[in-house]
Amino acid sequence: MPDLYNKLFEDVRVREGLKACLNCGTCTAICPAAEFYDYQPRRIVDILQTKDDSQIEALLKSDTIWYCGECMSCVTRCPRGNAPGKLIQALRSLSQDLGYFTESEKGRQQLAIKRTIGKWILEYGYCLFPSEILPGLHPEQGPIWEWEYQHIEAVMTRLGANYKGTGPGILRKIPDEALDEIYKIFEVTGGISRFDKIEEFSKKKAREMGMDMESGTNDDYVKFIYTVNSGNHTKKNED
Amino acid sequence: MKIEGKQRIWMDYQKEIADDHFFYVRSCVRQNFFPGSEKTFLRILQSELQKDIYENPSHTTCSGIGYHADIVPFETSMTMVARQFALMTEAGYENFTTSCITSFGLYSEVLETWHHFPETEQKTRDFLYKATGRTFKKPSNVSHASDIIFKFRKKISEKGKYRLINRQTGQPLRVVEHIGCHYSKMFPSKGVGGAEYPYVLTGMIDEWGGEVIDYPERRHCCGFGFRQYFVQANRGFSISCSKKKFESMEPYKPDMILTNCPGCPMFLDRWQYAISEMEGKTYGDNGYGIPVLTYEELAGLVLGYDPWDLGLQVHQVPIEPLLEKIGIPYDPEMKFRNISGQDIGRPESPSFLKFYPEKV
Amino acid sequence: MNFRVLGMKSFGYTITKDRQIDFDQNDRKVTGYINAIESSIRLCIGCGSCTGTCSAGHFTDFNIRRVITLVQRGETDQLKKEIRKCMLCGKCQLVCPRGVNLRNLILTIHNILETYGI
Amino acid sequence: MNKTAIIIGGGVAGMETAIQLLRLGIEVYLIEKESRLGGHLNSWDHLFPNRRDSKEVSEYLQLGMNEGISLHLNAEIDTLWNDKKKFNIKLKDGTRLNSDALVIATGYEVFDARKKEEYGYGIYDNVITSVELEEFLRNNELKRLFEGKTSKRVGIIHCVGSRDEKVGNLYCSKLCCVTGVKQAIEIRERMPDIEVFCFYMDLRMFDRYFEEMYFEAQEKWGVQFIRGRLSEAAENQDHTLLIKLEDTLTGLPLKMNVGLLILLVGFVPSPETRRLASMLGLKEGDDRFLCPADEHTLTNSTKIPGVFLAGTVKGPEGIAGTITDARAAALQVAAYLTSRE
Repeated sequence: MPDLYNKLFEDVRVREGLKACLNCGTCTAICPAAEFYDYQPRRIVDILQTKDDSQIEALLKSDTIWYCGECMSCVTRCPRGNAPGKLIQALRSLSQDLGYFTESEKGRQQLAIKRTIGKWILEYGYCLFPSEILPGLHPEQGPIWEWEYQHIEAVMTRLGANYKGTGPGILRKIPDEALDEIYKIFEVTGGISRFDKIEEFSKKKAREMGMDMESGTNDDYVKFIYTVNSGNHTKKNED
Repeated sequence: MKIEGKQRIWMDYQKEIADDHFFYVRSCVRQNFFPGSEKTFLRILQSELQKDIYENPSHTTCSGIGYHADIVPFETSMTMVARQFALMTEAGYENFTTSCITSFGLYSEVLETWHHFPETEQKTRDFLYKATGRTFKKPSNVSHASDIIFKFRKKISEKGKYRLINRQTGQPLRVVEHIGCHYSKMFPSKGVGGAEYPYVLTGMIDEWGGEVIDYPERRHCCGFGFRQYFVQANRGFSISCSKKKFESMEPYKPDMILTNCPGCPMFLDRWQYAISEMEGKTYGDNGYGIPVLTYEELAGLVLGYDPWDLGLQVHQVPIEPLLEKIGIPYDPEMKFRNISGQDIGRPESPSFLKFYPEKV
Repeated sequence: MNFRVLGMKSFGYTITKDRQIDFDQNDRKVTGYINAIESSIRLCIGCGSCTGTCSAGHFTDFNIRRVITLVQRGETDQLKKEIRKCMLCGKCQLVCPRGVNLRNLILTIHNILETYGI
Repeated sequence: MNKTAIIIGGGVAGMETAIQLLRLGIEVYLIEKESRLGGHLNSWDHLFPNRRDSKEVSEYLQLGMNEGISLHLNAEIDTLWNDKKKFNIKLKDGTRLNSDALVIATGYEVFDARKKEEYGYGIYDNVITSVELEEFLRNNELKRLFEGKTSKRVGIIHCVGSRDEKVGNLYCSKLCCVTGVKQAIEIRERMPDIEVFCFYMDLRMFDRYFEEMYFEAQEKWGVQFIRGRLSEAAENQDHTLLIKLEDTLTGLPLKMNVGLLILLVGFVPSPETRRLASMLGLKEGDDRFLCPADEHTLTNSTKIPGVFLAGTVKGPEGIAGTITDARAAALQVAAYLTSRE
């Protein structure tokens, strides 16, 4: 087993966000994830401060680390200067680097995010682009979005966008040289290698689960991880 | 409630906001869902306030959504941020301003990290140089666009045509203010008014004649949660959070919700629709929902801009009842037209949430 | 007016109620009855000696210390699930530093839940 | 020639030091900034753990205040200097005093609860401090606090301004726990229909009979103890408060409406203590309280010969501990003066 605690401690967010926890619970008290999932940010800090690698490994392979919404409300309140939300980020990074994320239902979802947000960042230079927000995958966007989507160019132009245009402005086409630069940034800083790892470990998992995994968002595995919720995430309300 | 207590806290969190010469970076979410808001922001700064604000066409996302959905490593995001700073430096600017709250939080986090761990700044500089050949200076001032509107709220009020007053009753409009989590929860001193009682939106509402509602779930996140919304299987979390807020604010009978984050207004708007479809429940007056506005849209209304130039037509919760209350004229026929005034069809009505005002 | 109507749309996920202990909504009648019958429950200081020695706790996730808290908060649904796991060996009672009559407490909880059909 | 000592601060520590020094034949000047002696003792109604009337302790101290003590009330120190032979003090009213020894007994003040912004003290109507509650108890006006209230529930919040890096106080104020338990009992005793909850992280019942009080609060008075630190309070429409914390013994977040929130405010060094320390060059600890020459053996002297510390200038302490400490200070002052003969 890799030296997990020390690996985590290499992450600047752990050095910044892990002090001595006194288990007071101010973080769990106002954590939105704790309200709806079987989750307590307090436990995360408590487990990390044990430095016990077997507990940390279990955490990295669990759904637990994927419930947080990173609102960072916990950071405001901690009387000891801990930052559970930052620790979650470090745990998620490590879980992906080691391939542990595919061991949990919520962790496996990283592939779906990589294939949408990740792809769009490199393709459009922004995390989202309207033509990609399919009303079918986002029914809650309502009839208004359906209408916008159908008339995307007309609506965006009416609202003052420079839709796919050159020069500055809303939803402009990002110049190719700029896209090249951000690709290079992703390459030298480990962004691309993170993406590759997500793909590689997911592929292994899909095979293990007997599912087909292509490269888009339409194959069985991606559809499965994108839509299926086992419902085992809120202990209090089960059965 | 003793307002003096809050005023004392506001005095403790006075934030430095630059006065002019801004380097502006756009928001992924705001461009998609509230493009009119970004347009309005620039219009107010340039035409009303005669400020110099510059946008470089080569700037990109800061990667914040990817960072907080954890597919983008911190090193990558720091270098993406550094690239934006490089574009600012090359253009001769020092005051950095962002349209997005997640970005604002990320820029603040990166600068704090560099301050406390200088080796990370050096590493980022090396990465950026290797990838792009660029170098940069750190900004002397970082503000969110809502900070700037806050700073000039009095000027906007002076030039304004409308006030947040119900013209029928003469009473101030009751406004819920919702602050994006990453505005000041991580670094209270970086937000106007701090983290517990942020003043950035309250200051605008006060100045423009409205009354702020302090309701129990005021500080609760809208529920976006990055991965919690982007993956359909997790969206139950996201909608449940927003519902909690609606239930908490409902007894106070708000006339509108004002937001400073790009994501929150989209969710608070769309989840009202989704809740109505899933449970038949609507909030607000007569089944029309509670209108949700961005601060740019509200500033635009105060200044008397045409509601359809502001982009109020792309809200799922209809905005007309609010316009009626304030007494702002609008042309219902023009709501869904294209730029040349031609008909391009209309959105369907939701099942429960009223969408088209009855008299139309 | 809002009606709950059949044929509501499904978006592929559900709205859930939070899992906070909602002290004002919880029915604490049961809390009152149990406290009246086995009043030593009030003396618990949450030290966990009971859980440390618990026979059932060594084989399941049963936590008898937590049971006491669930009674006091009126979390009856969880309480019902939890106490089934107790084997009534009584070791907990031997170690309690405050003399809480734990064995009788468990029996009382069973009785009350049964009596009131919970 | 008579030896003299100036005692700065006329609270419990200063008064008791004065009484004892007088007994030891030393001429005493006692300087108090307020118009009356007694300091914080005047704010308390009944004292833990036996809940005797605080006036009895005041009377004991007052009895010792005989003519031998030269008393300066409403006296603020303007300048203070040491000319190698004497400590010299000029008061703001122009009075000049000098002495062979100096005792700093300027004590503490309670934490300013407004600094815990998320608790809404000074903003929400029904958030008060433990000190304010004492005033209601002393005037027998507890009922007034609940007039017209929709909720008959009280939340007592431990560790407000203590054990909290956010407000810069890492230390435990050690007496808030027992104060909270005492006040919980007093509320239940006088108004049995009020439900009382204490929200704590650790109950530090360190002294004699304290644990017994905790036991009594649970057994006899049905006070409920929930382990978790208050995260935030928000005001409801009816002016009750919605509080949120984690019930850490179940691991679940908990919300509750209360009609009244009582904040157990901790100790911070008084501004006067800090001002004198900087005038004299006395050492402050990380907690900003003053440091004695040695924490175990030289508990009342300082690095400056002739300057002594008594009571809560050195950190949180109760009445009994303060009186004991003041006696120890008096002995050390006397020993010092004798050794200089």
